[in-house]
Amino acid sequence: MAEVLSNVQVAPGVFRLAVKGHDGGRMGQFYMLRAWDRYPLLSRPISIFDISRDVIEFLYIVAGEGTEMFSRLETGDPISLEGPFGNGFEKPTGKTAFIGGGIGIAPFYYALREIKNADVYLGFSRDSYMVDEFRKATTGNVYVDIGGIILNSVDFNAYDTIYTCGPHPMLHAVQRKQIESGSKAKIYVSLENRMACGIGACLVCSVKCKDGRKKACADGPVFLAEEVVFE
Amino acid sequence: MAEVLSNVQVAPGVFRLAVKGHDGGRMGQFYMLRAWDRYPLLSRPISIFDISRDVIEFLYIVAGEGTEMFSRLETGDPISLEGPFGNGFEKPTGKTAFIGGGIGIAPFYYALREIKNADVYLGFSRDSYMVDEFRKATTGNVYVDIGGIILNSVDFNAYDTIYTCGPHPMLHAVQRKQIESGSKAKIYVSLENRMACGIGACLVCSVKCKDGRKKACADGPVFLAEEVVFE
Amino acid sequence: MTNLHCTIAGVDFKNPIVMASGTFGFGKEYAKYYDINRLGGISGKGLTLHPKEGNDGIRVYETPSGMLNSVGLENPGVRAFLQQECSRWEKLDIARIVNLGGNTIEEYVEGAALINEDNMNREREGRKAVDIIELNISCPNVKAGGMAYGIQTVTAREVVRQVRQATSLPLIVKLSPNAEDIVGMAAMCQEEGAEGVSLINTFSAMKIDVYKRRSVFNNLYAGLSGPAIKPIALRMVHQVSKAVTIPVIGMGGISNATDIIEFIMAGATVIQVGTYNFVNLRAGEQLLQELENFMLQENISSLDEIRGIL
Amino acid sequence: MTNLHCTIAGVDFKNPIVMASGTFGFGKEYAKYYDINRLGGISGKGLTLHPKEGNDGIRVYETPSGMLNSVGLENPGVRAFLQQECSRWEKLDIARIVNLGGNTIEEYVEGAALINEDNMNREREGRKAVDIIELNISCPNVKAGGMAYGIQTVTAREVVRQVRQATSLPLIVKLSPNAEDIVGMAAMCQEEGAEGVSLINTFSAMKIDVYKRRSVFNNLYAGLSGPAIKPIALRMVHQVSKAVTIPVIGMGGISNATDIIEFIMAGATVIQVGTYNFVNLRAGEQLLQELENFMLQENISSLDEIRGIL
Ligand SMILES: Cc1cc2nc3c(=O)[nH]c(=O)nc-3n(C[C@H](O)[C@H](O)[C@H](O)COP(=O)(O)OP(=O)(O)OC[C@H]3O[C@@H](n4cnc5c(N)ncnc54)[C@H](O)[C@@H]3O)c2cc1C
Ligand SMILES: Cc1cc2nc3c(=O)[nH]c(=O)nc-3n(C[C@H](O)[C@H](O)[C@H](O)COP(=O)(O)OP(=O)(O)OC[C@H]3O[C@@H](n4cnc5c(N)ncnc54)[C@H](O)[C@@H]3O)c2cc1C
Ligand SMILES: Cc1cc2nc3c(=O)[nH]c(=O)nc-3n(C[C@H](O)[C@H](O)[C@H](O)COP(=O)(O)O)c2cc1C
Ligand SMILES: Cc1cc2nc3c(=O)[nH]c(=O)nc-3n(C[C@H](O)[C@H](O)[C@H](O)COP(=O)(O)O)c2cc1C
Ligand code: FES
Ligand code: FES
Repeated sequence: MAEVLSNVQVAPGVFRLAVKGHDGGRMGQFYMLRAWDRYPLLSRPISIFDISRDVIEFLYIVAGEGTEMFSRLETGDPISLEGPFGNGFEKPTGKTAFIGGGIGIAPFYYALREIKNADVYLGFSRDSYMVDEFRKATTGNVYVDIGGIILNSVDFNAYDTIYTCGPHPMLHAVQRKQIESGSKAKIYVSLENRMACGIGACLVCSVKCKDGRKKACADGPVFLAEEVVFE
Repeated sequence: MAEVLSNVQVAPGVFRLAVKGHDGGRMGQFYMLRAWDRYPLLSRPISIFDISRDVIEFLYIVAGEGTEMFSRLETGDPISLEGPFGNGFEKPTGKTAFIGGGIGIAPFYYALREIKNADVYLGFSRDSYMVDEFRKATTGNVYVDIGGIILNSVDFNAYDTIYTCGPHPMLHAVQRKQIESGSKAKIYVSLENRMACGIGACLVCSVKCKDGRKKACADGPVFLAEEVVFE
Repeated sequence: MTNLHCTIAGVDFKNPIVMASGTFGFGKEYAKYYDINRLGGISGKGLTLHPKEGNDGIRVYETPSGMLNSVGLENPGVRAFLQQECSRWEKLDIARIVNLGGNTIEEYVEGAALINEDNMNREREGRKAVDIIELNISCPNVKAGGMAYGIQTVTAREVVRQVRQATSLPLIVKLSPNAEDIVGMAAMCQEEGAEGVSLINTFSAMKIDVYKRRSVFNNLYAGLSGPAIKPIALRMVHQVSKAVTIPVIGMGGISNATDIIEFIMAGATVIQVGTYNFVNLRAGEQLLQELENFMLQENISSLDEIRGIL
Repeated sequence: MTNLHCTIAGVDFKNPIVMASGTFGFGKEYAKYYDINRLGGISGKGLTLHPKEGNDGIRVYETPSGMLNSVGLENPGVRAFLQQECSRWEKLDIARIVNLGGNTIEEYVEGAALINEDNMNREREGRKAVDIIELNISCPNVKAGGMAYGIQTVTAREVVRQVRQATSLPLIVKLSPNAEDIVGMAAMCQEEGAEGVSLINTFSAMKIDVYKRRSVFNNLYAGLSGPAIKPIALRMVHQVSKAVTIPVIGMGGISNATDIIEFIMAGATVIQVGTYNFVNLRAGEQLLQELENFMLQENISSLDEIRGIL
């Protein structure tokens, strides 16, 4: 059991949760979180937002029952954390961009600790959040779009490595744009499939890839955009 | 939705909960409490411990999942209250005794506001609680027993009316003692059957009585000891 | 305006929200908390020809997102119902369903005949109190009869056939999820002239007290209801709706408007709400409001647009 | 000392805690989190003769105290299992159960024969990797075969009979709660020479996306598991245990020691834990500890004292 240090609302329905006690993790990895005993049944996968010594942070949006329960956590409350899980981001080469749609921005903050000069594209549908933090975290540029399509702001040919994370339609669009732009960049998508075990044992998080089935939790959540078969 | 004013531990596992907002109630009645949305499924029946203007109080012991969730309530938390339900205590005649076993003492505190001179018998298995409060609340005597059998301290022939509340075996013993003692008192038991609807519609709280089935929630929870068929 | 109106066998339902048998008494208790005339209908506590005491011992036990009950059809008997409750029912402006159980075929038939006769007399006087008979061949909580009739289609056929002949009231048959073949059972009901089927009753289930080393229930097994069973109930309603042309009344764990819409999309004409009444005393009011909101928001003007869409 | 030892068809189980098929992979993943050699046994992911891709689309959906899955028997095929996993399995000091599915009787038989042959070769070399075959005629998530065989006893009999002849390994048959008559099904398995039955697999169930107006799952229905179904599973295990003399492996929603004890009291020889592995990564360790505590506290020295006590 870990302990909640703070749980602050940073925008309507968006919270930054700091927890004391963790087992580390690389950029792009996630934890399975649980702030209840028996109900709801499954734990919730949440990306690492930041890590420092014995504190781990998460950035989450209230999307349903589980995250709603997270939102009611207070300092000192117990929370169960299992992880880190997933492959995480590979070390990039050359000029790098992070493109986050909505809460999909979460994993890039921690990634900037390693890739300090990446350009960051943040797309929000209504309220923006964490923009200042991102500006401080990178020596590259930060582009923000509210209510539009963040992908339109990105020149796929201007980068050697592009990481993307966001809703499913956005990631599908990333794949299409990669083809249309003829970009030679290595382009990654971080998927948010529904999960149960989180460690590769149950096969419910399956991702259809060009070379067969992969597991979002263990082989992913980060995949090359070109290998995923979007439905 | 009512609001928690305070929720204080008065003995190991025993809490006194004050809630703002209620619909009144007579002595011996109960409310159905719910401090969660969907899980656990059913609300929990809890007796009125005290009422003053817009504040209602409950005294409960942590017995399982639901009461455990009550125990984590903090000032300002919302809680749903439906009630008051049940018949409550009839106005007694003559010399009156209240006999409570364990958390069964709860309904008598509020009853003392009306029957100010009753003798009170409080039986606890290990830790005692609320004894001082009871002493202040009555002009009669307060007898306390810890670890023994509280019924042994009571002379059933010394009273005109006796109210009892406590675990099932104790109430069964009340019935036997009534017969053995030949007491002419009106002797009541307050039953704690499992409930679902709380208002007399579902028949799951059925009490076998000498003249047929009755409902603990609507016809009770208070019955004449002699009319109940204990199993 | 959203139109929530539904019809089964010529009987009007203002909306698809019907309160399920055994969870709503005969409506009296809940009527203290909201206007039950706003409901689509109510199915009264299960009746048998003769009064029944019901089961001894513990009758309810909570399970994860569900509950077990072992009421055992405690009820005052058909005659007492007709004498004591019908004067209230005749004033209700909603679909009134009598839920009828029995221990033997003869009991079922006699019960149905009594209700039928009473109804004809009342109708003559313009004070009808019952619109539909819901034949309960699916109660898992009684030793004789009850569910025994609801397991095998051949056994059930005889009950349905005879009750069908004993009444001119619209007849719907309440099916058990414990049936060997619930789809075949529903098809049989249609063949035998039932005007509809309702499903599901509770699942036969068990809880053991590991300290006392015995079943929590005197009757060994009990009936499981509530949100826990909803996914199975929905599948069964979908299967049955595909297989019959008579109206299907869907139920099992319904607790919000989304649940209702799911059952309608699966093919149900109206739905019933049971256990959720215990969660929210004003379940009927709340669900109706939620349902209207959903339809406005999703731009659905009538349930016919989405019924059986899957 | 408490004795948790159990036996099925001569195969030893250190304790009654077996991990259920499809929820524990082939053991590799969970082995990173605790010593799986402390378990009673494991049942591997369901295999079919040929590799299977499994289902497209959403494969999991949470329900109140349960979950729906639609994995669709994704697996590498029997041969790949024998080549890739068995070298690890031969080192496991627990009961190793192969869960075998199929689309046709021929596939079942060929799969069983392959496992049998491989096992005989290994046994000769003293490096056995499989102790029991668990015949899965109950998967609700595949179109052809799978559960189709598990609904009617007559259909299932043929599969069981032929697989029985194709292997000399102990055979247990995994039953579906969707079976028309689960007790008759179990009795049939006993007649056909199965050494045991395991139950229950998941319930066929449904979830509709009311906004998209379609099933959440491409395969329409999915399988319900978890605490929600435990009361029904327990009843079925009790019924089946009363009806057969071969060992019964009980499962369905087990999440704590009390649940385990209930299934044992209902007659199960050992139990399986499925969905709870997702709730607690170290479910095996936790349950074993809880079970030992319970037995000490209740002064039970062997599970034989309480097995089938109801
Ligand atoms: C690898 C990974 C990393 C993620 N990182 C973050 C993050 O950093 N911040 C954040 O806000 N969200 C993140 N998500 C999404 C987050 O897991 C879901 O929003 C959350 O599980 C919703 O739970 P709920 O109980 O609030 O919603 P409900 O709809 O009540 O959940 C019901 C079930 O569906 C699952 N589910 C629902 N929506 C999603 C979804 N979008 N993705 C996966 N499962 C879902 C839930 O886990 C649960 O099992 C991540 C998802 C994955 C797979
Ligand atoms: C009329 C009435 C008045 C009561 N007044 C009080 C009171 O003032 N203070 C107090 O501490 N307790 C009181 N109780 C008992 C209290 O309702 C139970 O202790 C409580 O419901 C246990 O819930 P749980 O979730 O903690 O336990 P769990 O065992 O997890 O509950 C599971 C289910 O069983 C029911 N249940 C379990 N134990 C009891 C019980 N003893 N009586 C009734 N239902 C039970 C629960 O309501 C729930 O539905 C009263 C009961 C009744 C019927
Ligand atoms: C306490 C209780 C009593 C019930 N009594 C009856 C009954 O008398 N007749 C009947 O047909 N169904 C009876 N049922 C079954 C319900 O009508 C309904 O079919 C079942 O509970 C599933 O719906 P739910 O999950 O919404 O409760 C009863 C259910 C409960 C919980
Ligand atoms: C994700 C998942 C995959 C499953 N795959 C299989 C399988 O391949 N073969 C099988 O016999 N049962 C399979 N099952 C069923 C389980 O083994 C078990 O019978 C069922 O889940 C009930 O137990 P539980 O409630 O403890 O999970 C699967 C269950 C789940 C949840
Ligand atoms: S969540 Fe179980 S394999 Fe990915
Ligand atoms: S709890 Fe429903 S009748 Fe008493």
